[in-house]
Amino acid sequence: MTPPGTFNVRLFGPAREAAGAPVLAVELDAPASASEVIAALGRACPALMPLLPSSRVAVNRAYVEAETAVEPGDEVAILPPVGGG
Amino acid sequence: MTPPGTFNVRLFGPAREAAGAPVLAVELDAPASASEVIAALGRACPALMPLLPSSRVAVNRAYVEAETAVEPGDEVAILPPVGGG
Amino acid sequence: MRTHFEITESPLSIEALVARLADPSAGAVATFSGTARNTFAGKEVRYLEYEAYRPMAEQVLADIGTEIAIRWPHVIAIAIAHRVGRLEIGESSVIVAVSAPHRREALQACAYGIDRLKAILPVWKKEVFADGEVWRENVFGNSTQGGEPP
Amino acid sequence: MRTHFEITESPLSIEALVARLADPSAGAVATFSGTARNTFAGKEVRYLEYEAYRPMAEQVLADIGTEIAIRWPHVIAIAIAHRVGRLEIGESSVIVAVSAPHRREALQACAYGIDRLKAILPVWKKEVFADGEVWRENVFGNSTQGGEPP
Repeated sequence: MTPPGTFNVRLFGPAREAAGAPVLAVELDAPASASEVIAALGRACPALMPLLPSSRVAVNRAYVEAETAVEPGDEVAILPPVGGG
Repeated sequence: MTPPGTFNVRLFGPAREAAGAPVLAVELDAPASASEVIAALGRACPALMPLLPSSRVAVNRAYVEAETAVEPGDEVAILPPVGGG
Repeated sequence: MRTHFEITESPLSIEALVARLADPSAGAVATFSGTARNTFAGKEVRYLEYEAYRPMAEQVLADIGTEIAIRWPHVIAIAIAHRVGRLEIGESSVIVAVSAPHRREALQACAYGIDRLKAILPVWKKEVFADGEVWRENVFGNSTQGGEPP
Repeated sequence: MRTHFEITESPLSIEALVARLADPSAGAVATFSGTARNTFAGKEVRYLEYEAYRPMAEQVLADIGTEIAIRWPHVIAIAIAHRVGRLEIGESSVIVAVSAPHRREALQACAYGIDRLKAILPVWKKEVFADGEVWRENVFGNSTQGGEPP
């Protein structure tokens, strides 16, 4: 059994607005994959569900793939489709 | 016999400098073609000769082809290769 | 290659950004600026709100700079500024400025910079209408020539 | 399409030229500026002298504007300024600025404008060195993408 860990996930733009908060904490066995963190986020906050399929994940300020391992101390963020420029 | 006419030809950049004047007058039967004006210009000012093959001709502020007819009242100009920008 | 990147709440100035590129060997400077438009699909926009994941955005701008340095090794300097917060119609949201010895590299690198930024910079835009608001994501299939990602 | 063209002995300003393009429907502004370089083929240039056939140059700029309006009908405004007289190193000799609803047209039309201008604008440049001077003509084979003549 891996120890449970707390993952603090930063939310931006429409995700932040849907959740009503800039950061959400989810509990998961660590390490977890990026996609496991996202799935836990959807369960913790169903309002985010519609946004998650089109969102990307960043770990420590870099885009990552779904299978990337994430540790509780990592800076995890949900990035809905961007609109800069 | 066509009447002789005076063609005032404006010179720019290296052509102006080679001729030592911004305008040269040449006498030719009128109307003449642009290339006839240029040939007369070369005879009137041999210092221009090396520049003429690469130069373009403008009549009334528009580029023209060698065979274009030119009247004495037209604004004729010799345009060496340009260097703007 | 010299670089300057900023995410800022202050109004942007093309002249100020171009001044950062000054170099006696630079013969060409290309800039692109995006400005807040007054309509979207015929509907009147009152103002815009931009939000950034700022530390990541600064990293992404640096990454885009590195991509440009690799693709156009003659580029002398690049500066990018992106504004965040509330923007009125007509204000600049982003400026990309590139200097190079010749025009081709400057123009191509500038087009590449804005294309990449629109694709990957973690910034979100909300359009505020008289009767509501919407988060507007960038659409593609409109990339500039020479601007596709490597 | 709105236009502004000038051949001037005064220093050029990107900001001033861009201000002429302002339009609430313009989402994109692209600019190109050419600046006087300090060397040519390794030789130090002290300053430049530009000479224009001014009335024809103004006509040619208007013609280039018309070409752009035909090729990119969405372009909103174009402004081009070319400086003449003596220029110090680092000063701008030319600025092309284009606004459009979207970046693609603005960037392509700007690249086209500078390419055409370098090919056909009746302007001549003299480079002055410590030990002489030379009339420098534009060389081609370095056109920007999307910028070839029609």
